[in-house]
Amino acid sequence: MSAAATAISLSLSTIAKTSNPRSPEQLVDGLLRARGIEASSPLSTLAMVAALLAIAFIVVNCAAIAAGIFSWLERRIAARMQSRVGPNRVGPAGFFQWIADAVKLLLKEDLIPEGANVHLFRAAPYFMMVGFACTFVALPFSHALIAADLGVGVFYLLAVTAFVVVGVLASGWSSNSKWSLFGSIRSAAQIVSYEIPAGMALLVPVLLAGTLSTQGIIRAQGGWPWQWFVFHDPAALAAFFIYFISALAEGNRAPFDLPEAESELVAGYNTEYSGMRFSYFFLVEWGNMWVMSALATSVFLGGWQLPGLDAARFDALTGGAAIGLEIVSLALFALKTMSLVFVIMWLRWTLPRLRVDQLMSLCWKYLVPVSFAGALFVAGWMLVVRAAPVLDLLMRGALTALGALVVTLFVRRTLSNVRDVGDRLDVRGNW
Amino acid sequence: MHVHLATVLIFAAVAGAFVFLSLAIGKLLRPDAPTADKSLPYECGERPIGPAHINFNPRFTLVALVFVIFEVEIALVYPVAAVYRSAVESGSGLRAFLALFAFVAVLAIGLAVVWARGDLEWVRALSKPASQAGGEASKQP
Amino acid sequence: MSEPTQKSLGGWARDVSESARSLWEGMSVTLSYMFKKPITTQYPDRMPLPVVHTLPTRYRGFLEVDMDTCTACQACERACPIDVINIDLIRGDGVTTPKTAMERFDIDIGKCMFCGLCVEPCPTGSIQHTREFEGAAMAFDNLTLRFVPDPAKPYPAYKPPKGADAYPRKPLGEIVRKLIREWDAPAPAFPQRDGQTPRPGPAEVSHVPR
Amino acid sequence: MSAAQDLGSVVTTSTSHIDAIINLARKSSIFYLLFGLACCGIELMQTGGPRADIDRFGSVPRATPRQSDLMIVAGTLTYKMAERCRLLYAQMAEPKYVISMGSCANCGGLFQYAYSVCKGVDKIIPVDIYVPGCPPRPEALTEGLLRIQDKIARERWFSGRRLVGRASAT
Repeated sequence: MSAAATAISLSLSTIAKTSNPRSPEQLVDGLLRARGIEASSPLSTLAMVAALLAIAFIVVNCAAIAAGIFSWLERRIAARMQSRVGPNRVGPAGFFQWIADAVKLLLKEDLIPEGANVHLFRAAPYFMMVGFACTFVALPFSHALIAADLGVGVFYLLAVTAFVVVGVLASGWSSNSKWSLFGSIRSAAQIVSYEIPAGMALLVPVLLAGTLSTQGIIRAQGGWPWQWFVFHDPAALAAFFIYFISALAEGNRAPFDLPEAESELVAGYNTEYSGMRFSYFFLVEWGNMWVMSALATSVFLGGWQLPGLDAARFDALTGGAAIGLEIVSLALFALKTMSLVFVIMWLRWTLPRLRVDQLMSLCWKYLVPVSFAGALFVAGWMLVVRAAPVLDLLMRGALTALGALVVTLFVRRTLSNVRDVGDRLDVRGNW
Repeated sequence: MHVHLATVLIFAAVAGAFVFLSLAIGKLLRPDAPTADKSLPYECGERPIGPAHINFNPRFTLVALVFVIFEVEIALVYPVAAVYRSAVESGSGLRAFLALFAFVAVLAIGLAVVWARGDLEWVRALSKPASQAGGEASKQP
Repeated sequence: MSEPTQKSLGGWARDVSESARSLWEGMSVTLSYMFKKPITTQYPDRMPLPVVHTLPTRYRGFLEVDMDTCTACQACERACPIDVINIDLIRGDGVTTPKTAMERFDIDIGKCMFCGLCVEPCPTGSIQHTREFEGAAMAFDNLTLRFVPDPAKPYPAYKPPKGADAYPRKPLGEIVRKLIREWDAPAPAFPQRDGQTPRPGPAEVSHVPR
Repeated sequence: MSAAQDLGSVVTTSTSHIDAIINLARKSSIFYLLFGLACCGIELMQTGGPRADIDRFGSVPRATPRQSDLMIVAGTLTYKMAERCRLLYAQMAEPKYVISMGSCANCGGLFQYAYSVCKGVDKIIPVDIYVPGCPPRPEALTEGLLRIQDKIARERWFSGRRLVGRASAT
């Protein structure tokens, strides 16, 4: 008991002392060094693996829980947008709906259709979950909270999110059902096509930051909106929208939910899945909302950067101030990400589904050329800015003002939409 | 760096264990009553006719091919992009810009060729020349 | 993105601006609904008024017979196009037993189509549509309303007084509600599962093989 | 009272508690299969719509029988459709429930004398709840769903309802 207490107090004091353990390996290194253990000893390796296992366990479970909560949130938001109430019987405001769904699905019979490729059929959820969980390795949560600050961060994320398509293809192909086959090939073509605009759009922050690491890209930005990459220049703004649209398509979210289009393809690639195995597909779909929003927040919206606090000064902080600001940065990051998640849900319940040919022409004829031009524009703009730095400030200021103007006009339009039908704002009624 | 690789592997392993464990718990609890009708593939209440692995629109394959070419190119652009900023700051920005321009130009020319050939038209009769693309072909995937 | 085959650069730009404009309008509309009060009536428990009180005045719910004013004329049985109503009469001597009595008065609301044709010919207004609509039952047989609970105790026919134009009637819905409450008694488990046992009572139609 | 009896009663009460919790979860998450056949299908849509909003009870429509718990047979079941109905019911994953909605589904209703109409869904598949009406109001269908919830809440997962055998694999 006392040993545990000393270990905890030791680790806390180490965190406070080492001031900037920016990754778990630094933390473990610091802890071991505090106890006088060499970094190269086998004990150190063991401790590292144990620490990583614990982190992975926490992160994967949190991701699953977050996906569950998103499912409840989406149902509530969808209901409000359709003038309904939504699930409100299980727990306060129906909050435990996702637990009820999980328990129900756990107790549901598991079916494998006749003629299915059994091994592939069983492997597909594993592919989905592994591809989903691996994205959290390089996704930052706050100033110090990141599983591993990979040097190839953005590139790694692009690669590993495409892993999900393997699961989708495997599930559709192995199901021995025509609906599933259609869903999976649609999904494959769609995810594969939108990789290209997504990749080119993510090139823009890489160009601007000069690094591939997600933390490095966040550090190259600042806390105020005009320091974010999204308001750097018009091409970066376009790149943000292109990335967001492509991420929607890659995550099979509406209006790009052709692979699981309920009105035409039954349930798409997961038609034959039931019970728990089916739940992983939906868990990954909802969890991916966080992944795509967190990545967009990191590379375009300034990540965890606190307004008025330089990243270098953040590093130098120690003690309670460091921990307190860490929590604030975590909250800020979560807030930005959640607002993007909300936009994703909001889009889903606004837009109708695209047709396959529209989907493809949107990708190849609109997003891809713009993203090519945008990458070149940003590269050229960086040269111009180096020649005349004052242009940089002017452009950032102008774009931020434009953004604020658009938001204001939108809010006014929405309020007038409420008033025009003789209604009034009422968020609290009829829960 | 090896620590980073280990992190990825451990995350993958934990995700796999998560799926395996929850399926194993479910296996202890869930009912299992398979019947002949139950294991038929679902086709909206009809008994399935023919194999499920039917021919589908070859455009999906074409899209995949185009994707492979473009994606390899983009993968090659990334290293250039990562050092672009330091090149700009060290004063050799124009050379780096030309290098980047060359990469993107190759991509853009490729896109222009594919576009002009009509391979980006989803609705197109495959047997017809590209100049008559569009129109009456099936819109089904 | 309405027509993906725009050829000119102007058409391309028009597509983009149209998309932006429709997104602007559409998203503003959905967001405005998000901050308005939902129109849902939270049916069983969280309603300002029971549903029965919010129904239209001439709502046609389950049929109800007030046996105290039923003349046993069988007009409703004849009017029913799909044989939902079944009445069995017995004749007595008029001294020790009533001259006309009803051994059975069954209405199969599991089959009824709520057309109201039976209400119109009723001379005393004994058969009426109530405003009750909640009658889910675990067995089909429970959906038969038996207005003569016990065939061993036949119900004497009502003799309307001469020249009367109004007849006493129990409050509408009371009888049906009592009968429905009796449905909650546990039902036999899936009595028709094998398709062999014939349904007793009014659903039995002689010329249709069931 | 012997120790074994004590243990037995403890086990019984704890399993019934677990049953209660499990059933609470199960009854709050009934996904229903869309099987609208006729005019009742319109009321079925209404029930999912904003005014009646069956989603309040955690019920959402699923298009595939593999993922649904409840089949709402809404409308006139013809003999031709009855085969499909039976196959769809067979393809639903256990545990599964059926609501027969409206007069036609209950017994053939006003089309009972038609040569092509099946005289009740219960001739084909076991029905849990019969909802009268022609068609029933959305509220009446909601009441049917509540009756299904009651039924689920009374089930014994560990002793009664638990079906034969074990699942084949993880």
